[in-house]
Amino acid sequence: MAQATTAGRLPERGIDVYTQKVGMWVFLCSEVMFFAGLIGSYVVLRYGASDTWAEPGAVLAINITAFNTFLLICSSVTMVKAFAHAQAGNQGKIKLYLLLTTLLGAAFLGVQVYEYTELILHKEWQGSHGFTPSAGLYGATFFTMTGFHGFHVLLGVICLAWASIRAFKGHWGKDNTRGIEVLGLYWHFVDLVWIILFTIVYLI
Amino acid sequence: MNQGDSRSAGAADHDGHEHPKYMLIWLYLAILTGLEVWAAGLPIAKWVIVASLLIMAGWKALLVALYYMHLKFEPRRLKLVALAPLPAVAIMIIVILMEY
Amino acid sequence: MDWALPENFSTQGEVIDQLFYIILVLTGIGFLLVEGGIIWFCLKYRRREGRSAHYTHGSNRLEIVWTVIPAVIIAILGGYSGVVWQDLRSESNRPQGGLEFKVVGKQFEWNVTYPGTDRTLGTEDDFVVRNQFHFPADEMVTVLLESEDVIHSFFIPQLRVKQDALPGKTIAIWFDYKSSPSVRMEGEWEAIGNFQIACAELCGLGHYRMHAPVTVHTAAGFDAWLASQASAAAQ
Amino acid sequence: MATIVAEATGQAILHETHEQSFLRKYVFSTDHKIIAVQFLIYTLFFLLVGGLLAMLMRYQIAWPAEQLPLGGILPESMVAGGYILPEFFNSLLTMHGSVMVFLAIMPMLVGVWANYLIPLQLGTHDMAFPRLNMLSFWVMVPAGILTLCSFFVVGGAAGAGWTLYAPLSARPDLSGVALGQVMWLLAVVLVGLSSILGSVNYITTVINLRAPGMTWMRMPLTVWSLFITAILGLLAMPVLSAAGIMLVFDQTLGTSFFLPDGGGQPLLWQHLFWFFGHPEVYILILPAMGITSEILSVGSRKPVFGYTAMVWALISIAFLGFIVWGHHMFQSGMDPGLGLAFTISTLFIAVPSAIKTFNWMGTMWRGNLHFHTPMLFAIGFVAMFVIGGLSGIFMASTPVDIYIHDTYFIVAHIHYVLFGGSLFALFAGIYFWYPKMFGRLMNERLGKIHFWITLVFFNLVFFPMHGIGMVGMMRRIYDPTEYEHLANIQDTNALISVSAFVLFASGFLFAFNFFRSLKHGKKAGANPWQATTLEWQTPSPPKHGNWEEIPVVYHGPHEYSHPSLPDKDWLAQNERPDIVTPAAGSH
Ligand code: HEA
Ligand code: HEA
Ligand code: CUA
Ligand SMILES: [Cu+2]
Repeated sequence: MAQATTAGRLPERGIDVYTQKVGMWVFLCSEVMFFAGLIGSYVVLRYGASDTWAEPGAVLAINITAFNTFLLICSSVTMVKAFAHAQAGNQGKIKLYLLLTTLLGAAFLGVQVYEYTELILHKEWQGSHGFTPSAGLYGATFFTMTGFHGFHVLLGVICLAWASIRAFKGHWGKDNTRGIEVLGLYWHFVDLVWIILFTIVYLI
Repeated sequence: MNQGDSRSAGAADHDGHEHPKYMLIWLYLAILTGLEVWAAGLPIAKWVIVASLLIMAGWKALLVALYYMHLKFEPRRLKLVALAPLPAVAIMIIVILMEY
Repeated sequence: MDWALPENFSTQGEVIDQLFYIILVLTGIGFLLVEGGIIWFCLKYRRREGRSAHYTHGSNRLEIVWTVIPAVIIAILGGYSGVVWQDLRSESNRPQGGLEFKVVGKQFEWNVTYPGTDRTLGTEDDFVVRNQFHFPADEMVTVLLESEDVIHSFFIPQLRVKQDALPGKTIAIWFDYKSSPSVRMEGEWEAIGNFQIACAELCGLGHYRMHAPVTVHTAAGFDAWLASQASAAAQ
Repeated sequence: MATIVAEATGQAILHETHEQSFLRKYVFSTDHKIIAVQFLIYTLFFLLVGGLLAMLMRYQIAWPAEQLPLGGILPESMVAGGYILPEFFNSLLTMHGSVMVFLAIMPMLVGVWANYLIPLQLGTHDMAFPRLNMLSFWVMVPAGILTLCSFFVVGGAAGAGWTLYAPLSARPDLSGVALGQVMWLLAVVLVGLSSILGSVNYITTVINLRAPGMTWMRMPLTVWSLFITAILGLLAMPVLSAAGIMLVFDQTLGTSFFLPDGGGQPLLWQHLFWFFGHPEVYILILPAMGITSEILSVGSRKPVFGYTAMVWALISIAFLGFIVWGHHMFQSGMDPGLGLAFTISTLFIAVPSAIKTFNWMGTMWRGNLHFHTPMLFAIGFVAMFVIGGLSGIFMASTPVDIYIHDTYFIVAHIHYVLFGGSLFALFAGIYFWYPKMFGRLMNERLGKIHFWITLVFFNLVFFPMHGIGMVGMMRRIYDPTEYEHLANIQDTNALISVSAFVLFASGFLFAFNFFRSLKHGKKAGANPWQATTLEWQTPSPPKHGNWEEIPVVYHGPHEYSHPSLPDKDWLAQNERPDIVTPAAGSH
């Protein structure tokens, strides 16, 4: 343990990843725990009271959400495309893909709002009219989980809109890709969460 | 801000690797989603459906993380950061499930 | 000013107290070692002009010593605690066919369902007494704990019993009261012990006064009490 | 190229300083040092609030039949006819616990010291994300306001204990508290947000912004402990947020996550709360441990004994911290098999804790102990933390916990680790780094008086609680005289309360010293304690940007009394060790 005597080594080099990216990953770790809390509760509550859950498809519309899932997947690919073109410096393509991503995200939210209104206003559920957050554990968990995911999408769309505006001002380019990459990480994470939510909330 | 920040701006993340085939992954994800929807309605034992759905969902999640989030191409220490919460998640869910 | 565990009357209390004192001795040694060491070092190594500190970064041998010794103590203590715990609480050790009571906590009282003269719960002659718990000595009794509203905790200090009562769940605990040869019997029903059930879990503004008297009878006295109450309830 | 960029940003930060308005400089500042001071003032205020609540509570417990002096100034909903109402008492104990944990100790450990020390001790200009850092303070402000206001809404402040067990916490009809509970939860979600934003910053800074030569194993132990703490916060706080939000929905939207009537599960709340809660208590102790290690080393003029072991002990405490939460639920109706597993994992935390304890003693062993105030508090930390830790062993043993769960034995444990532990270390830290923060030393004589009063009266308050816990006095009771088995300990309760008042009063001595020394303290100079870590190698208080030039680190953090050093007994981390001959370093 002769720490005192080892003369200055080479500076240790962090982890060779720029700071904003590290920060985003660290932040995503906490997001993982947040959704794990929600999903864990969902699993336990459902396990403990499975009779209060409807068959998949009986209440929640699978087809619409499958389409919505598809929208989100598409937005993920447009997002990486935007990043790839930023690296290559294709100004036109950056604008195109960022805008597309924003629109796809917004479309996802639109479909979700439509889904919610349909459920709350028109769905028959356990004898009462309307499937709401207070409609038993099924409703409660459904709205909490998808709602918080939707909130994350909303934040993402706002940031994407801002990134798109910047794109039109020519902000991004070959030597300015970090913002897009970091935003992309967040966006893909939101997609990833949806992939899991879609499966356990709608399909199982 | 300083050393830590600036040093790696160049090399590692730009030309360290070929771009993964983003469109191919996209196709993959779309097909898996279709498969999931199809499998959910199959007239087979529920647990088989649940297991296969979970596998497919995990697979999709992995594809997104590895390729779209570039985790596959990141240095090992960043991978560690990304994996850090998973043990905690696993412990939490296993224990609260053990009650029932 | 009387800081001690209250006199214990149950079998499970004996092992609990024993374990308590074992830990007291172990931690007591640790306590003396550390506090003594600190005081000693403070006196011995206080600053003096001209003396300089001994330069060292530590010693791997010592690290191993003070990792392994506590680890061994802890492992033994953990193992023994586990064995005792299994004995006390594992479902497989629950007494079969003994006397059972249902105790339901509710803001802010304890309602006890007695098994009636047939000594089985869930039959016609069960009856409920509000805020009074009677049971016979020298017999393992089982309490099925429930709650109507929030979480309460069933606590009888002298019997070393404590268990939360959860709404929506029935939890079984079992314990006994061991009479000593020199008991004094009191009253018609041969009461030999008087305690209180305390509520040990915050349950609202009346939490502090959610207690109920506990009366332990001789076996015969309890039977007589049960019979009289059952007939009173039947009317 | 790398260094050029670095220097450029550094210069940029340095230059910013000149033309800044007061508002930008002191209120909406992004300078980590200013943010730390903001946190310090905020948390000292809430320490006072939490202490005040405790005093009211102590009065009620000791003299339940007496009228509260000056009780008339409080509204009828709290004190009626001079008597504290039971519902107000429940609010008092709940808010005492919550304010102390969430608004005083946690932000004081993390908000103040992580902010202040990480960039300084690692040798960088500022945090990785200064604006995020500012946000993490300003998010705390509404949390504090919500907490204070909740006392005055209909139904009063939250009253279900700081652990908020459902269903009591979820149903206003059963607890009598409606809005107060929701406000509490929102405040906690905000605290969680603040702590997550903070953690992201601290972790990223430690990972990526260390000065050249500052390898992992050359980081001061304070930074290590704050780094590990940030990881705990990052992974535990979001779970509380998620659970808290579900509880808010139960209260306001009519859901039933934790209500058995609608199929929900009360135990789920406990699992989620304690999954957060246990890592939380280690969030409250690890930085205290780091601070102690550092100050003991400075005060003993010796390197930290077993640095590597200390680091690994921190890591293993943190790791084990995630798998022991069930020890709070032994009597909750949880599966007994789980109880067994949790006993074992809990007890094993004693091992890394033992390593730390004995290494602290090793640090003092054959040292040259300077008993300045920070050192006294650091020694006090070790002495008091051990008592709290050892009482933890009783509770970790499931059978014993049957008896002592929810008694004052637990209250004694809580305060030995939180006050004797965290708060002692915080006092040590404040006395120690005050000169760096404000350029002047706090008064030594007053500091020493403060230490001795605190030590003596702290023990008079909390040691007897073990005793009354053994007698069987339950926690959270408004009137112990209700119970036959507690008849004999009312005099002890009175002793505790009187001592508590003195303890509280000693806080004002500290406050006086603190504020007086801002103006009248002795000028400190850059390095009043002759310490080795980087923060002491820059002027006190450091300028915006901390360094004209980023320091280069040549060796480990705590190099004191090296035999070959010519005329001083310490070697700063950025001093070239040329003078030190190789090999002499090992023992
Ligand atoms: C800073 C905060 C802090 C810290 C560090 C700890 C540390 C520990 N705690 Fe504590 N705990 C709390 C804060 C803390 N706790 C709080 C706030 C509560 C109450 C919550 C509530 O209900 O409101 C609580 C409650 C609590 C309970 C639940 C009790 C109950 O409600 O029934 C338990 C049970 O196991 C427990 C155990 C432990 C253990 C084993 C440790 C260990 O980490 C201690 C390890 C340290 C040592 C053991 C001392 C040093 C070692 C030696 C000198 C070596 C020699 C020793 C041996 C060989 C044994 N704690
Ligand atoms: C870090 C945490 C912390 C601290 C420091 C304290 C400090 C004190 N606590 Fe508390 N306590 C808890 C955390 C803490 N407590 C928790 C978590 C609970 C459980 C709650 C629950 O059950 O839900 C609890 C519960 C609790 C109870 C049990 C209540 C019950 O179950 O009925 C009691 C009873 O006596 C008590 C008493 C005290 C006393 C007398 C102090 C005294 O030490 C207070 C002394 C006063 C000060 C330390 C303030 C001095 C400072 C100043 C004057 C500031 C100076 C100001 C400036 C510079 C601006 N506390
Ligand atoms: Cu019932 Cu406390
Ligand atoms: Cu704990």
